[in-house]
Amino acid sequence: MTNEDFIGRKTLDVSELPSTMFDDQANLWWGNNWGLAIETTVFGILVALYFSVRMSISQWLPPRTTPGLPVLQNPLPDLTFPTIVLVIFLISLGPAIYLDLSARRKDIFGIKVGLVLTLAFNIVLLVCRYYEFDTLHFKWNDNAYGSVTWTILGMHMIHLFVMAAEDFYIILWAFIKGVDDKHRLDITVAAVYWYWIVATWVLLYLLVFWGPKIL
Amino acid sequence: MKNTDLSKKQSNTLTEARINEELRALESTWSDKPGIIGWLSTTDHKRVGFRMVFTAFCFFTFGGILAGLMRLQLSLPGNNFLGPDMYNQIFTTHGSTMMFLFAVPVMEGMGIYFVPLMIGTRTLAFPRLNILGYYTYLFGGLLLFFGLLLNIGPDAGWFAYVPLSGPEYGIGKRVDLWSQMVSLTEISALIASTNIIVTVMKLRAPGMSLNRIPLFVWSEVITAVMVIFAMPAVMIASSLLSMDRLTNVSTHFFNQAEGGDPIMWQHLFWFFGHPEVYIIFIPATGMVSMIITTFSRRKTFGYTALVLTMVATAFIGFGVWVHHMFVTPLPQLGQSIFTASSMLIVVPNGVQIFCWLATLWLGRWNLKTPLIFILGFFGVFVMGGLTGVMLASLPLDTQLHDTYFVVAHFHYVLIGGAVFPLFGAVYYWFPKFCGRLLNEAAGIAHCILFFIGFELVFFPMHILGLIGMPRRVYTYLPETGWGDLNMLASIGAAVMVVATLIFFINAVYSWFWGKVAAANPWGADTLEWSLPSPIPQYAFQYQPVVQGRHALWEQTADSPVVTGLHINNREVVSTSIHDAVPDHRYGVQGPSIMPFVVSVITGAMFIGFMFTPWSLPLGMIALFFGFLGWFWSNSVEHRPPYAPLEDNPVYDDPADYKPVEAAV
Amino acid sequence: MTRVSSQLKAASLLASACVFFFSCGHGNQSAVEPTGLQAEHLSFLWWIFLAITAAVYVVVMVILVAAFFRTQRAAAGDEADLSPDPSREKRASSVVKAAVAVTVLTMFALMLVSFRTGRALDTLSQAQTPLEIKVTGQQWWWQIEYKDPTPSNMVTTANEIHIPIGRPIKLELVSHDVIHSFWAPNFHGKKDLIPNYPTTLFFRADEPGVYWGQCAEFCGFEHAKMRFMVVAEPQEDFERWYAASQQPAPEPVTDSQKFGRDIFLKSVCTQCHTIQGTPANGRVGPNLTHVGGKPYIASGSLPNDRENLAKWITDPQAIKPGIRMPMNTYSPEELNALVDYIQSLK
Amino acid sequence: MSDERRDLELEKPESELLLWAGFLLPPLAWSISLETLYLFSDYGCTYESFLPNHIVSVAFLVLSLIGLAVAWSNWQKSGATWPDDSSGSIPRSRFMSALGLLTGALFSILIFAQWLPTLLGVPCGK
Repeated sequence: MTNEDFIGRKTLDVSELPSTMFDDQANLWWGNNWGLAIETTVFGILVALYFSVRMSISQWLPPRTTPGLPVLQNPLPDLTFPTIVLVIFLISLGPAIYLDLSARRKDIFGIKVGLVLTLAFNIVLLVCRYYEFDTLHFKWNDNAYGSVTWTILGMHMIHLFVMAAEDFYIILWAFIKGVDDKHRLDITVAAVYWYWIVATWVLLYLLVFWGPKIL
Repeated sequence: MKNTDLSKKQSNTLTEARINEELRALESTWSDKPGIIGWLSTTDHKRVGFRMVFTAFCFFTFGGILAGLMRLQLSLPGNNFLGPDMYNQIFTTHGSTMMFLFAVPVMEGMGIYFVPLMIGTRTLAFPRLNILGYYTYLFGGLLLFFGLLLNIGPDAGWFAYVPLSGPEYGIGKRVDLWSQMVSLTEISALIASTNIIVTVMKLRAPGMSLNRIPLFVWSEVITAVMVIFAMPAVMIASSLLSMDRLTNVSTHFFNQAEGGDPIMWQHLFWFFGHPEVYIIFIPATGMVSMIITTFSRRKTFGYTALVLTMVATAFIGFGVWVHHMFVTPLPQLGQSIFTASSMLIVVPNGVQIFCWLATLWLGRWNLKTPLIFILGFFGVFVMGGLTGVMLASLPLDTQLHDTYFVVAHFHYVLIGGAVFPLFGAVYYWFPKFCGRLLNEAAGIAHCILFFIGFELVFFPMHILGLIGMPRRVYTYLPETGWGDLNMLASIGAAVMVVATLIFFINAVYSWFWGKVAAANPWGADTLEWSLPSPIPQYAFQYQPVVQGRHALWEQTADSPVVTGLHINNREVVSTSIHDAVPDHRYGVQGPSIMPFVVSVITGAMFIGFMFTPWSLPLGMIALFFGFLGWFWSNSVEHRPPYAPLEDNPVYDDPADYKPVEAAV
Repeated sequence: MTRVSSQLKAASLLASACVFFFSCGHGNQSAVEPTGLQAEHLSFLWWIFLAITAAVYVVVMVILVAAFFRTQRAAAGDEADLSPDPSREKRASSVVKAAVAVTVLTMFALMLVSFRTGRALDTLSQAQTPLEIKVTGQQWWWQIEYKDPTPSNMVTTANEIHIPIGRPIKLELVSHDVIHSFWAPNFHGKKDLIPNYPTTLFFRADEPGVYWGQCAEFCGFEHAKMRFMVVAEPQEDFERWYAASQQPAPEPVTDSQKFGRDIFLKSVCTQCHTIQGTPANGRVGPNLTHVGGKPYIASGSLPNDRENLAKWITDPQAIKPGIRMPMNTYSPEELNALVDYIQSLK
Repeated sequence: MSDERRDLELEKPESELLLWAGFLLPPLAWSISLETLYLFSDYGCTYESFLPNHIVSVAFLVLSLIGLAVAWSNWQKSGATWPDDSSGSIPRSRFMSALGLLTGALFSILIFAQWLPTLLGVPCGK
C-alpha cells in the first residue's frame, strides 16, 4: 500500500491503551510460560528416565560399587536434611508472593524488600543444594541410578542459579534505576518462575528422596 | 479498555501531512544500526528469517553434495571411491545436515520471516532472542562441517544409536561433535518456537480472530508447539550421551553394564525423531495451502478441517515413535498399539489431501511455477504417505525396516512433502525477498527435471529394499544383483543436481536482473502482499484491521488501520488471544550486539563440554555477564521526543512511566 | 505439465514394474520371494498393501489430472472466488466426507490384516520341537552355535547356517558389542540384536537352496560386509553336514599343509581363532575348523579361493577396513603353505 | 460485506475454558491412554493379565467422548452451524467447538483402534 491508500482512512486509535499488562495479557508472561513448558518437558523426560532405570535394575537400590572399596549395600539417601530444605522452599513462597503483589500494587518499598528477601532465600537454598548432594551417598558415576539422580538435582540447581541471577539483575536495576512498569512486569514473571521452581521441587523431592524407599 | 471505546475511536481519518510525518519517524525508529555491528545486531525478523533460510539452503547444498558422493560410491558394486570410514561420516553428516541444519531451520526461517507479516505486525515478540537463535544454529552447523572437513566427522548415523555411539565404540570426539551440534541447533529451534507462538498469540492485527488466521501461520504455530515438546527429548538424550562419553564424568545412562539401557536411547531419540518429521512437514502443508488458495483463485476449501488436520497430526505425531523400533525385542502387543496410531495418522493427512484436491477441483487455476511444484508435491508425497502405511504395519515392517525401501519412503515424504512445497514457496515469495520474480521458464524446467531426477533416484530404492539391500551400507557385492538399480539411482542424482543448479542460477540471476514484481504479483490473499517489495524494515506503515480469513481479498478501501502507536520507539499493538481485540501497546527492544556475544559464549560452552565438564560453570558465569549486558540495554529506548501532531495524542503519563536512558 | 508428469509417472511405474519382476528372478535375498512359512505370510501381506495403496495412488492422480483438464484457467489479476456456488461446494464436501470414511475403513481393514498376520507368525513358536541355534552378532561377523545337550557335540561355525527344510528353527539372537540386526528376507523379517536383550526368532524353510542374509542395523565400519549364508537342505543332507562339522579338523596330509599348520600354530592367529583338534582355541574371531569347505570368507563378502585367501591373510584391512584382524607378513612359501593348510580344513 | 462484520465490538463469549476443554480433552485423553496402554502391555505380557489394558482403553475412550460431548454442547450454544470467517466471538466459538467435534471424533476412533490389539489377542511374543 502506498501513502495515497491511507489518505482518508478510518483509524483504530490505540493510543489510550496501556503499554504494560500483566499475566495472560503480557507477551513476556507467555514467553516465560512456554519456556517453563520446555523445562517441564525436560524434567518429565528425566523422571521417565528415572523410572526406566528403576525397571532395568533388578536390585533396588543398586549397590554402590566405588572401585577399591567394598560394595556398599542399600545406600539410601538421607531424609532429614532434604526435608528441612523442602520446608525452606515452601517458606520462600511467602516473600515471592509478597513481591508479586507489591509489584502489582506498585509498592516500591515492598518490591525492594521482596527482591532482597527472595534473593536471600535463593542463595540459602543454593548452599543447601550443595549439601543435599552429599545426602545421596552416591556418585553420578556409580551406576545409572546415580547418574539420573545427580542429573535431576543438577538440572534443578541450574534453575536456582538462573533465578538467582535474574533476581540479582532486577535488584541492581531497582536500586540504581528505580522501578518502572516494564520491570514490574519482569518481577511478576520472575515470581511465576519461582513458583514453578518450588512446585517442581516438591515433586522431584518426592521422587529423589522417597523413590528409593518405596519404588 | 472496553471494546466499545475502540469503535468510537475509529471515526478519525488520516491526513496526508500526518502520514508523511509518521512515515519519516517510522523509518528511523525501525532501522538497524549501521556497519558490521549493525549487521550482527539486527533484530529485524525479515533479515534474520532470510539469513536463516539462506544458511539453511547453504547446508542443503552441502548435504546434497554429500548425497551425490554417496550415490557415486554406490553406483557400482564393490566400488572403492569412498572407504567405509569416509562413507559413514558422509551419510551421518548428510542425514544430520538435512534434518537438523536444513529442513527444520528452513521452515523456522520461513516462519520467522512471514508469520509477523501475515498476522499484520512489525516484529516478533522477542526480537533479540530471535537473532540469538540464528547464531546458535549457525555455530552448531559450522561445528558439524568443521568436523567433517577435518575427517573427524560423526560416523554413528544421524540417530547415533548407543552403544555404537557410546564411550566404548564411538572413538575420538566424533560423536561429541554430533551431540553438541544437536544441542546448539535445538536451542535455536526452541527459541524460534517460543517466539513464534507468543507472536501469534499476542501480536495479531486487530480483527484476526482464531478463525481467520492464515493456514501457514497455523502451521507454524502448531509446529512450534510440537518443537517445544519434542526437542527437549533429543537435547536431553544428546547431553546425557556426551556426559556418558566425557572421560572425567562417565555417567552410565546408556551403559547396560551399570543399569543403563540402550533401548532408552531409542525411545528418547524417536520420541523426538518422529515428531521431527511432522515438524518439517506441517509448515510445508501450510505452504501448500497458501499456494493452492492463491493459484486456484478461490477461498480455501475446508479451512476448519485443515486446521484440525494439522492439530491432529501434531498430536498423533507424538504417538507413533515406536514404529521405528518394530524390530527391537519389545512385546508385539505393545508395538501393535503403535501400528494403530501410525496407520490412523493417515486419516488427517488424507483429509488434507482431499481438501486441497477439492480446492483445486472447484477453483480456476493460475498455472504458475509455485502451483506446478505443488502438483509435483502431490505426485511424490502421496506415494510416500502410502509407503508409510506399509511401514506402519508391524509384520510388514519387519521386512522393510532399515532397508532401501525406508530410504525411498522417507525421501518421498521429506522431499515430496517438504522440499517440493518449499521450492514452490520460494518461487511464490521470492518477490517479497527482493522485489523481483524468479524466471518462469527456468522454474518449470527446474520442477520437471527435479521430478524426473527424483523418481529415478528413489523409485528404484523401493525395489532395492525388497530384494534385500539394507540401509547405510557403503558397498555391496556384484552377486547381489543390486547394481543396475543403483546405477539408475545415481544417474537420477545427476539429474537432480542439474535441476538444483538451474534453481540456483535462476535465483542469483533473478535476484539482480529478474522481472520487477508489483506488490502483489500473484493476487494473493495474505497481508504480506499488501507491503511493497522489498519490504521496508517497519513493514506496516499502519497495522491493518483484518476483515476476514483472506485478509486482502476481503479488505475494502475503507477498512480502518491502527494508529496511536509510538513511532519514536518500536511499538506494535498487542491483541487478545482469541478475538484479537487490542489490549495494549507492546514496545520491543531495538538492536543489540549482546545476543551475538551470548551466542558466542553458548557455542564456546558447548564446544568446551566436549573436553571438560568445567566449561559448564565457566560458561554459566560468562553467560551471567552476557545476559546482564543484554537486559541492561533491554528497556524500551526513548529516542528524542517526537512532537505529536494535533490528532495524535500524547501517550505517556510521565508519572506512570519512568523513562530510562538507552544503555549499551 | 501435469500431463507430462503423469505420463512420466505411468512410464516410470511401468519401467520399474518390469525391473521389479526381472530383479525377482534371482531372489535369494528377497522379501517378496518367500521360501518359508513366515516370509510367505509377510509377502502375502505386502501384496495386499501394495494393491490397496496403488489403487489409492491411482485414484488421487486421476482426480488431479481430471482437475487439470476440467478447471478453467485464471490469471493473477482475476478476482478470487469468495462466495462459491453453494451446491457445488456441498457436493464436494459430501465427496470429501465419503472419502474420509473410506480412508478410515481402509485403515481399519489394513490394521486387521496386520494383526492377523502378526498372530499367524507367532503360531510356529508353539509348534513341534525346533532346532535351536544360537547366533551371536559381532563386529562384523556372525557366530553360529548349534545347541547340543553334550557340549562337546556342539557345532560352532561362522556366517553360514545350515538348516533342515520343513523343521522349525529357533534362533537365539545375542550381541555383546553393538546393535546388529539379523535379516534373512526369504525366511522371515528382521530382528535386532541388542546387548542385554537376548531374543529369539522362529522360522521354517520350505524349499532347499542357498539364501543370503545380512546385518540390517548400522553397526560401524563393515556393516556392509556382514553377510551370512543360509543353506536349507533336506534332513539327511543336513545331518550329514552336521555330523561332519562335529569332527575336529582333518590332519594335514601334504608337507606343505603340515608346514602351514606349524606356521598357523606359531603365529598370532591362534589368539583369535579356534581350530578344533589343534591347540588353537581363540574365541575372538570365527572358528576355522572347517573353513576350507566354505564357499565364502570374510562374512560372505569374498569367494573362498587361493588368491582371495592369500590376500585376506596378508592384508585383511584392504578388504574390510576397520576389522580387528591385523595385517600379517609371510614369505611367499610360508603364505603358500598356510593357504594350503587352511584350504585343507574341510 | 456487511457492516457488523467490520465491527470489532464483541458479544459476550462462551466460556473459553469449556471451548478449550472440548478441543483438547480428546487428544490429551488419547496421549495419556497411549502411554499407559504401552506400559500396561508390558505388564500384561509379563503377568498374562490384560484387564488393565481394557480398563485403560474404556476409561480414556469415555474421557474422549466427554470431550466430544462438551464440544457438541459448545457448538449447540454457539449456533450449531459450520464456522465461517465472520468476526466476533460467536463465530470464533463456533470455530473452536467445530475443531472440538473433529478432534473428539478422530481421537475416539484412535483410542478404539488402539484397543483392538488387546481385543483381538495380538500375541506378546518379542
